[in-house]
Amino acid sequence: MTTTREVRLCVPILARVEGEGALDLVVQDGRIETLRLRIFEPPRMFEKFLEGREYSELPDLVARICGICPVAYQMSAVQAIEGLFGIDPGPWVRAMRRVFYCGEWIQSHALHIHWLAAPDFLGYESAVGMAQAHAGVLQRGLALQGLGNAIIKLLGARSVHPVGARAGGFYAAPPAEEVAALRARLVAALPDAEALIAWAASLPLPASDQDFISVSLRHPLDYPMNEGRIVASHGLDIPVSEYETHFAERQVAYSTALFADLHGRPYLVGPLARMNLNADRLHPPVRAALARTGIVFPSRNMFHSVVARAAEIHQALLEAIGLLAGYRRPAETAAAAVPRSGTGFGATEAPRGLLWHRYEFDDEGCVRRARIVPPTSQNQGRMEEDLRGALEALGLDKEEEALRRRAEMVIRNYDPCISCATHFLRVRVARP
Amino acid sequence: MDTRLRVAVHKFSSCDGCQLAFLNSGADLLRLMPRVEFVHFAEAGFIAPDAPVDVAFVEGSISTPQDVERIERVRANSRYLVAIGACATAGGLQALRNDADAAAWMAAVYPRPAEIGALPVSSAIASHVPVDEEVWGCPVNEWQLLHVLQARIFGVRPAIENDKVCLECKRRQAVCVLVAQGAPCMGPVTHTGCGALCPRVRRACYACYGPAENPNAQALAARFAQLGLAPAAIARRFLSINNAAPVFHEAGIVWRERHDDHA
Amino acid sequence: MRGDAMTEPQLLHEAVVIERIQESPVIFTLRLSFTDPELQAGYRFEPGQFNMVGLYGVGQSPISIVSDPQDERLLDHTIRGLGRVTLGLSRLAAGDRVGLRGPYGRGWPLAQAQGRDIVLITGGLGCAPAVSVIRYVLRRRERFGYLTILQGVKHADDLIWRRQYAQWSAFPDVHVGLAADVGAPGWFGVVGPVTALFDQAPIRAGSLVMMCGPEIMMRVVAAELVRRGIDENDMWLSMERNMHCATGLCGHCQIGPHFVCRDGPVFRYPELKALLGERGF
Amino acid sequence: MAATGFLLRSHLQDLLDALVAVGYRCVGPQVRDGAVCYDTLREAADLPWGWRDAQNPGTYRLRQTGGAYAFAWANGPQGLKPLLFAPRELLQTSIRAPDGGLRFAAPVASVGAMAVVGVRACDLAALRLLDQHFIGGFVPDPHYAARRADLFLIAVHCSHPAATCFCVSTGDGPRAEQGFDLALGETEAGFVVFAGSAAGAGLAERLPLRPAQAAEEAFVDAALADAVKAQTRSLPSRDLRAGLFGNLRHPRWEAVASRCLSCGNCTAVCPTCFCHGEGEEVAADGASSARYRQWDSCFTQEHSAIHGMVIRADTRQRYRQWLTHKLGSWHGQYGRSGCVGCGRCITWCPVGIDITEEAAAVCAGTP
Ligand SMILES: Cc1cc2nc3c(=O)[nH]c(=O)nc-3n(C[C@H](O)[C@H](O)[C@H](O)COP(=O)(O)OP(=O)(O)OC[C@H]3O[C@@H](n4cnc5c(N)ncnc54)[C@H](O)[C@@H]3O)c2cc1C
Ligand code: SF4
Ligand code: SF4
Ligand code: SF4
Repeated sequence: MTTTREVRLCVPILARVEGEGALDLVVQDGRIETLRLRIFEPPRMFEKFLEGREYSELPDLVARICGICPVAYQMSAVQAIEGLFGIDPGPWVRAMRRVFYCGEWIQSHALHIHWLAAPDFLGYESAVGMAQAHAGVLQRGLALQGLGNAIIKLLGARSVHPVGARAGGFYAAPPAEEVAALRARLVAALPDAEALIAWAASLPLPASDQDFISVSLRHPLDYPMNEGRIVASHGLDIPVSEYETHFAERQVAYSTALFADLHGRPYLVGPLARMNLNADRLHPPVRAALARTGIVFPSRNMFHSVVARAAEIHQALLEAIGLLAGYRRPAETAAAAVPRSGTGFGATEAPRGLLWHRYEFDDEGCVRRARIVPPTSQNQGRMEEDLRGALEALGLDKEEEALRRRAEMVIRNYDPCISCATHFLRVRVARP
Repeated sequence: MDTRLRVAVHKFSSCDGCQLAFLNSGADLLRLMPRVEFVHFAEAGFIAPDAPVDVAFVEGSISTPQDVERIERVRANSRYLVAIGACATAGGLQALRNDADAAAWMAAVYPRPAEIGALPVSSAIASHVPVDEEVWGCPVNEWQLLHVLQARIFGVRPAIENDKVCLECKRRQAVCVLVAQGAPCMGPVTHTGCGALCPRVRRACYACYGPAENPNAQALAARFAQLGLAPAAIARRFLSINNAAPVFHEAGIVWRERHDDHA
Repeated sequence: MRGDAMTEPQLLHEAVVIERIQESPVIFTLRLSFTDPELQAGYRFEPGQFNMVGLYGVGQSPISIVSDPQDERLLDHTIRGLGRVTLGLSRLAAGDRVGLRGPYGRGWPLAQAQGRDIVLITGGLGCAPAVSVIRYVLRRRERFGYLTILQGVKHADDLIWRRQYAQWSAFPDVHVGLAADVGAPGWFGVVGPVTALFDQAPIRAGSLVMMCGPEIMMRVVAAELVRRGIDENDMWLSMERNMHCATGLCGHCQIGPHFVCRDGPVFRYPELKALLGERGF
Repeated sequence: MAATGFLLRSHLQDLLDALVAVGYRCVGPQVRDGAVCYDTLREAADLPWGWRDAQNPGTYRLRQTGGAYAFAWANGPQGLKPLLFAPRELLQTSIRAPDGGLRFAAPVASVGAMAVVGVRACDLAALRLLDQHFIGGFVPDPHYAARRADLFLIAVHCSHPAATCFCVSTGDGPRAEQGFDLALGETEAGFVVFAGSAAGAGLAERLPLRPAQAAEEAFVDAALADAVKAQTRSLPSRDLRAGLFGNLRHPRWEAVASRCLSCGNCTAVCPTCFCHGEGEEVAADGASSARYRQWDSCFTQEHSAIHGMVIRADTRQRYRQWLTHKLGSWHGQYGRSGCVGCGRCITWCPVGIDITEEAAAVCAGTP
């Protein structure tokens, strides 16, 4: 007797760059027959309508690709512009950009850990449901999220689609009093960040041992964020401009998002990949806090992503505190830009991982062609691979509900530009 | 009896930045919870897309045949429908494709464009179903959304100011970037609500909050020309985040044609 | 109240809804009383003056006081539920609280009207400020001459308070005339503008005229009355303008040099003649 | 007015210190974001030394000349208005008890004594008008009154009017004639000091003044005479009621409306415009609500909206309201025109509409 058990996990609203998604899972004879992470949000075709726009508009336009990590889009774009135009924005701008980016990491990671991931591990449907039993944890998370937003606002005026950044630097510099006041709040939040690492490590994270390739930026001195070379755990080490020679995107029939491969293989980007490749660049207090958890990076447990996120919040706080020490308002907040034709490349570490941009400009500084490879697209293949392994490890004979829960948890663990949407997974079982 | 306001948050084609305002309002959101019940809000973990609600917030533009059906269901299930953000009120930045050859664009992005189902235009919610309130902005902010929620809790329409950015710019004592720098600021035709963020960081407003009431787009465009902006650059000022808002669209097309005439 | 108003001119005081009366599908009356008995006892006003009624969390609206000044217990406000505040107010029930401040403005010239005929001309969806005059006069019948009440509406169906009009017309020395621009089956009044009622109405020289309604109507009526020998100085108009502070500060209610909240809402016709009907003022 | 003495440039800080010593917070002009703005002033060195402005309809530019003067510029974007009539102000809080009971409080922010340095004659005239509006009416405004009560004004005779200025024509400048505590006439070496009130004379006594020389006073007079001559703009008359209200259908209203953005910048920078709107903000838990007021303008829709209609729906009507009120109805309300000739509405109009030009066009031919 053959039983066809079709489990269809439907995700009608996956809020992310590439948009809505669903998971098709067909289990037959105890084997995964089909496993497809489908992304079907109508394409917004950003790459096309960037054509003809002037370089100065790019930071504002690309921000609109993603409301969760607009800073990352802005920073990759300005890097591409400045690289081509030969602009050196100088140390003040470099420092403030890192601060700006720290804000985004803190807000995005805090949001993911508390609103999206925690309910999974603690057995709730939503963070609001946790509000009573875990009031302290939630308050702490919201406070950190708020701090991240405050950092972005300091330099960008608002946290979603901030308006402060431009090619060459920033439109304005915040007053020293404001900076000092915010820095004091950051210092005061350090114990919370340390506690968060311990708390994340204490969550009942499922065991998992997988072999995967980690890809991230790497910088000679810093934990990677705004600049560096692209490296991979199996030995790749290339400048940003060579991304396309090693990584390829392909279209699959069931998704509007393109899948990216490294030398034909899926790979991981994001906090765990960064941590696996750059743990040696962490600030000592973060390393110490991690050491106390007993979790060692590089790690082969995908669920250690949540610990990596907590560690990156701590790292970003320390980083911002350091960079804002002795802050002085500069005479100039941006270097002048003189357009040049040619191709510019930019890659930064968005909260969810490597975000790669390439633009061709004409003499007037208008975009002729654009290509943007967001992190979620790069993680898609890895997610399918992980799902396959995770569900098999769980046991395909398990109840649909258990399969669904585990599948959601796995997908959400990648924070695929709002893994929240995977709360939406619905199981439809068809029996012939 | 549960007297809480039943609320849904729906997403269509968008960047997610508008609904994020709920999650970014942090402790204030929790303080509202005794009076508000999120029935459907995927990002926060509440799933019931077809449940009846008092207020539905709709983010994103309509851009597929499925969207058209889904927004009808949302409308049928909600007593008060609020379109939030530039995508939902004007079709969003992605409405730039409305004036372009969408098929050619698809072909340029996707190797096999036929497999991607999309309408040729990206359009506002109000062009498909009646909308009770539009909250403009790209993105809308926490304050705006909480205000709408509060008003609905009190059973009244929200009080949405519709002045221009300029007035708020002056209230905040920012120095006018148009007058003092000659920057092509869109503030004089743009809907208030952001807090005049751009002029306050010494840059020209780029109209992310859409057209204000009684805007004189042509007079402002003429002023930009005096400031030395080329027709194509003027056209781009209008054909940006809210390109499909009729006033902006019209002004943008006029200046784009002027550019084409020169070219 | 006055002394208080000098130091904290905009401070609301708590009042309680004693009774709520539905007058028509959209019109209702809130009978209010300050919860502070001293405040209630000391409160004085004149017909035609108004209060600012504050709905908690929503806002404030200027609303005329329609109760009788001698009634020391209750302050009646008859309200059309239209927008944010007034629709919100329409949901209140007995026992609910509101904020109240006032009275503000210049009321009807009832002192000057003593001993004279009064002609009351109203237009549109029921005119609350005029009701206060009717009640005032009917309770002090001996002090005033003939009372003529002329009401015009756009469409016959717009007429509310049919019963009240019938009751009022039953009083001695009262004339009620009703006109609708567009009639309807069963319409018992005149079809035409409110001026069509003038021939049947006892509008005698020396009458004091009080008007409330759309400005175009008031302008036409005033011109017609001048033709019929009424002195311009004997015509009084109640005006409506956007109003926020009611204390002459916010600037919204200006008509030329006049602040409606302070100099009005009741004006002598010559004060407004030049701008009445001039669109944009 | 006889000079009280002369303050050397190097002693200007003593003036600020003396003010602080008697309990004032000093506010003075400083260069910020490309304009001369009033801000808290701690050091005399932070004044706009050497800065000159160039103002024209719709443009304002500053340049550093390296010159020795601190006040050789005409007014920046704002006068005293925002310091007294705050752009946004909390008026009242309502607290709702669980049983539905309401309690109201109308706090008046305590602001402390403030001294403003560098005030021009036009702004002093504007202040007198604001005083009439906010404290001379039948219900004085406690917020304005609180700030006004402890205000110490140090005027500067205006020696460098902008091309947009026309205070001579309105009779309000350039010499500060009244309404100040101290007035300064700037020279190379320092300032001729005039006391305009007992408080001003009292403060002068705390300063290291020496007697002013006749040549110094003459220099100040000559600079003022030059300032008068430098003004090229003017209004047709100080009372334009007949000209404006007699021409309500003039085609010029339509013409100006085609250029006007209806953005309200003119009203926001005008030192005498007082319109404001009120709104309510409920706390997240719903237990309290704040009523605040903020600057509004006759150029907004809300300004004239009554339910179901907007009295001034189009720009022609809004611009006409502004001009007929400012230059016309003010006479009925406050006994004079509402314009003090500061020229701000001309400079800070994004499209450079010129009130003097519009008034002249509408009133042309009316005596
Ligand atoms: C002196 C005076 C006396 C009045 N007396 C009565 C009365 O007895 N009964 C009655 O039903 N109505 C009366 N009105 C009209 C009443 O004030 C408005 O209908 C009411 O303010 C509309 O407010 P809303 O919030 O419901 O409407 P919305 O349309 O939501 O208006 C929003 C805001 O605009 C302002 N506004 C709108 N319409 C008016 C208006 N007509 N007058 C002043 N401000 C307005 C108010 O600040 C209001 O809160 C009077 C108006 C005035 C000026
Ligand atoms: S900077 Fe822009 S928004 Fe501000 S007043 Fe000037 S034109 Fe208006
Ligand atoms: S673009 Fe305009 S509307 Fe948008 S944030 Fe900037 S100032 Fe505000
Ligand atoms: S109307 Fe213009 S010139 Fe006159 S006082 Fe106001 S801003 Fe100054």
